[in-house]
Amino acid sequence: MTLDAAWARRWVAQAANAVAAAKDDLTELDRQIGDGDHGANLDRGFRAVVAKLDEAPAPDDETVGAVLKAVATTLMSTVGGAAGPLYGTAFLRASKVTGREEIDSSAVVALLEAALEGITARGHATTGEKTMVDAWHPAAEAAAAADGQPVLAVLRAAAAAADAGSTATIPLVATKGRASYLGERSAGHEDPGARSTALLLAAAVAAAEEQ
Amino acid sequence: MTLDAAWARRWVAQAANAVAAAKDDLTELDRQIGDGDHGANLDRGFRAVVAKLDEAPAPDDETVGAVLKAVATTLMSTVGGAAGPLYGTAFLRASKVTGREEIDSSAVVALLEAALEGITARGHATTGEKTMVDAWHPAAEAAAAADGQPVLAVLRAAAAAADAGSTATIPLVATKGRASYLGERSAGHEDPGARSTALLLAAAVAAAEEQ
Amino acid sequence: MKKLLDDPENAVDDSLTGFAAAHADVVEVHGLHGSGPVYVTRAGGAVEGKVGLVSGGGSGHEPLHAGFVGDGMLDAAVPGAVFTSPTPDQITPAIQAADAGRGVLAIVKNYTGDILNFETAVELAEAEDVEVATVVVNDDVAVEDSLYTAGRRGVAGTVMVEKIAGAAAVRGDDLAAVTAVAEKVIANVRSMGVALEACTVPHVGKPSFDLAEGEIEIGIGIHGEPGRHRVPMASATEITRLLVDPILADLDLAAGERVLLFVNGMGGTPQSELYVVYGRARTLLEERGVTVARSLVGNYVTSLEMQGASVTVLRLDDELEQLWDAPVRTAAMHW
Amino acid sequence: MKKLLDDPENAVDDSLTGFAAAHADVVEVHGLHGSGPVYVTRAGGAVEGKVGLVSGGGSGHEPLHAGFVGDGMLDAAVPGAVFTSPTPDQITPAIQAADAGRGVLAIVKNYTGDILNFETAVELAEAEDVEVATVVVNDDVAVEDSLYTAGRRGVAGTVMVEKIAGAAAVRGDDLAAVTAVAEKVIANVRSMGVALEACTVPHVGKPSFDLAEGEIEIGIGIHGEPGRHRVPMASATEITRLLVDPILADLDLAAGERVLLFVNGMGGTPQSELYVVYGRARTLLEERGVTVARSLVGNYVTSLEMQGASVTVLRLDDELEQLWDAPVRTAAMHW
Ligand SMILES: Nc1ncnc2c1ncn2[C@@H]1O[C@H](COP(=O)(O)OP(=O)(O)O)[C@@H](O)[C@H]1O
Ligand SMILES: Nc1ncnc2c1ncn2[C@@H]1O[C@H](COP(=O)(O)OP(=O)(O)O)[C@@H](O)[C@H]1O
Ligand SMILES: [Mg+2]
Ligand SMILES: [Mg+2]
Ligand SMILES: [Mg+2]
Ligand SMILES: [Mg+2]
Repeated sequence: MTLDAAWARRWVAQAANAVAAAKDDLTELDRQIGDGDHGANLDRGFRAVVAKLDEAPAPDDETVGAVLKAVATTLMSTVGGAAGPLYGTAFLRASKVTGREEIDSSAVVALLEAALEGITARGHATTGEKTMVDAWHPAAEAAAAADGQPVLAVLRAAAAAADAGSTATIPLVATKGRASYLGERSAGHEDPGARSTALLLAAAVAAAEEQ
Repeated sequence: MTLDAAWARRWVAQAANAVAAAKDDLTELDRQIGDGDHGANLDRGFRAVVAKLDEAPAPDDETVGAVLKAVATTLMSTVGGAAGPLYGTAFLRASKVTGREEIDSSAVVALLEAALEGITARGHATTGEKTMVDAWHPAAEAAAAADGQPVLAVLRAAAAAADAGSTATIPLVATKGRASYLGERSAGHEDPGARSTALLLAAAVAAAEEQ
Repeated sequence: MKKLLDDPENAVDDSLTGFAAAHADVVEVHGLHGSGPVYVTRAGGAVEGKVGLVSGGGSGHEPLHAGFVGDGMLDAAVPGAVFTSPTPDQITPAIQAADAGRGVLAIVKNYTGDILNFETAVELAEAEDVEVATVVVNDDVAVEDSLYTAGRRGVAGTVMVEKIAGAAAVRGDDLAAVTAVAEKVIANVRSMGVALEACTVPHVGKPSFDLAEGEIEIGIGIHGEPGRHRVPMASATEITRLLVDPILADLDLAAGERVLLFVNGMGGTPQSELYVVYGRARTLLEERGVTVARSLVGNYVTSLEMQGASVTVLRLDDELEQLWDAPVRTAAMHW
Repeated sequence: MKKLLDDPENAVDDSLTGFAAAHADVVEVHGLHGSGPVYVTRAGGAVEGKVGLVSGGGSGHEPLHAGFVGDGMLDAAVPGAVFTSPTPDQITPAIQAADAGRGVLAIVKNYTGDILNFETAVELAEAEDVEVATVVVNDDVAVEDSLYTAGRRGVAGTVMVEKIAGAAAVRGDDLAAVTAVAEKVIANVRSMGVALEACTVPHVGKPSFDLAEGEIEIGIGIHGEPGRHRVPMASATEITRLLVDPILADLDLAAGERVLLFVNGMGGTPQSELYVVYGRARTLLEERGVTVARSLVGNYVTSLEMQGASVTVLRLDDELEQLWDAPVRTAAMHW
């Protein structure tokens, strides 16, 4: 099985639903250690992405990369905050390695690695700083470890690792992003961006399962 | 029995204690239908009166009127709000009819009538408007009815009438003072100035009883 | 109660001390810390050849009045205790300090306490040979005006009276003329306010009234008094209509007239919300064909940290416009 | 939550609509009501021959930044959603609009979101041949500055950077010189804030943090984030010391130096309390032999209706004093 542009579009739709459903939870996480806008920001962004993709019918030869690029530019211009440019860059970089109509499991690994690189290039965070990197990094690693397996298995490994990575941010003391202002008081709370990353990757799995 | 300047000074002391004890209650009454400062204002004023009278020893030939005049000017310059000028004028007028070392029951009647006239001359309120006039007016009337009886009886009649008059303000709709802004909503609450008037006259009784 | 204060009893003094230090180029504060009755004058004293302007009232409405002392507005201000009219022994020296020989206009907000204390103070000042005229501001349409009540309250429209009469005095008007200008503003200015949350007087320590979560008070004054009626929380558009409609009914504005629209914050409401109300009020005026020719938005006549706002409309003519535009240089108003 | 708003989702737009109408002589608001990305420019556009100044950030800090657009200060401001950095598609046209051929200085508060969105926007503007320099304001001493953190936040000191760099641009400085002046202000300005009560973001509907009755947050930012630590409610004197001491420690002021002292309200604290804090802070500075040569007190960088205040100290020299005193004519600052 390979993944096509239709999968990418379903991913977006699933992600938008997941973010809408989790909006208040994400906001509450951000309220604890940030400024309480992460849920609203992402929800605004993904609603805009869905609207953008619905605007024009997909061309027959649409590539995965074209869909991801539309996601990237829309998130950049509608989300704002830290998450807007970070997710925007992640999808932009991902779009560059997926400029094909169909992508296989190695391309999924490349997609996740490119996204991670985009985020660290923009945000200068490494693992352990209690940011979305703590979800993307294990996700990319797990995907790489599963390379060669069916795409669905690769995506599932990545999503599971992201979920575990997000949970693992709870005890961390933040040293990047807004939560870092809290110093020691940031420990004991899950990072909202790591949690939303886990949601996005779970949506990618769900979209692939529908295929 | 007649009343002398020492009585007037004891009156002030008793009044100051009564006002201090009732400060929060008066403020709460004023909070319900006014701006919640009547207790604090009067307390500030009577503390200043006590301080003023304590400043210099009383001359041997001190008159009741002299004490009441000191009360008047001090209240005027320290209480502020509506009650400051009203009580100030009341004591000023009262001082003018009591410029003697000893006063009898007719003079007590004159004192109360002069006070009432001062208040209505300044405030233009009549009975039934839910103001301190609703305590002073029945007090002056009751005193006049008891004229000829011993001073203590005259004072007691006045104080009892003021107390009843104050209670009788509860159902009234205010048409003067700050409570009038509430319109119908002012009904159901006792007027703070009427209540403080009842306290002052009760203090006059207590001061006479000590004699 | 959480407030940035030391002893609540000294709140007014402590605040005026800071105010005096921060604005020493504009104002002088007299009588602080028990060295005599408190009042505020412009730095440098009365202006030769100019009618003096004095106003005053309870504290807690900052920047009113002390924030409006300076070139083009007041010559002196008299702050009482919080929400309590000042006493004659404060007001009289302020009137005397404002006098440069051409007389003094006392601008009094219509409250029994303010009226009575100013009355006595003016008598005392006149006894010291100062010519004094008094105007009473009563712009609050929430209160019915009748012979048998204390009449309408003076609220946010006081700013317009002080600014415009101040400019008339700078223009060189004599006392009668300055008084006439002030009366013209008073005749043409109306206000109405709403509270979303009450305020807490420092030395009382609890809210001036109790509002349930879903309730607001319409027709409030500026002393934390409850309003005329309590209604369920509503949208900015609906609330603004509740404020503007009675003003329009009372002012009887015709299409084609020009007004100043003033949205005043009560102290605890953010500017962003005041601009929402401003936008809605402006639309309501424009729907009637009224032109909003001048605007003011901000915290000018407050009730401590009360959440809420008031809308003030002043009918303009060429003279009032010119006087409004005239330069002003005070701590709180500057152009 | 009680706020003077219609649909919370449109709060920023509705407020800017009112702001635009009230200050049409000073500002122009672009892109409202879905007609494109929102930004604010001075009325009449960029000033020929002058370096342009642009700033921006989340909304909810009013009057920052749009209230500082006008003569002598900013040429454009970019308001994001409440407490959310604006996006590049808003910032880039604002930068272009501010350019009159001598380049543009972007004044960015140090938050990851603001930095990232401005970075992208500046790249895009440069691609359109606008010369852009960026300064990052990081005056908040509550946050430890270290290579391994996001660094200190930009808070109330931003006003000083915008005012003084704005005056340098009016003076005719080129982009490098305006940037150098802005950097000098940034190097010499420090702030620290306290919250007595949190604020509520309209579309969230509940307070940004939960404070018990007797507790306050020391070292807060301006986005409703909790502070560095929570302490029991204390007197104004004690709280002011908790704000001023870290500033003095960081600025390392010597006796005889001159400073600007700025007490900023967070939105819901009355002016009277700000002046109490100002008086206390001034005393602490004077005890060290430092001269308070300039002052500012009021709500300039707010967090919606948060109750609290911040203290900002800027070390002055002759140049900074002159630039601070230079005329300014914006909606929120005027002299
Ligand atoms: N430097 C960074 N690198 C990677 N991720 C970051 C960085 N800074 C912040 N984040 C992520 O962004 C999330 C916050 O997003 P959001 O709330 O939308 O933005 P803001 O902090 O501007 O309000 C954090 O939970 C964190 O995961
Ligand atoms: N016109 C008036 N005539 C008589 N008494 C009045 C008048 N107006 C107000 N009062 C009295 O003053 C009291 C309020 O006093 P106080 O609270 O000290 O002043 P303020 O209303 O200025 O805050 C009222 O309860 C009422 O008894
Ligand atoms: Mg956030
Ligand atoms: Mg009262
Ligand atoms: Mg009062
Ligand atoms: Mg944010």
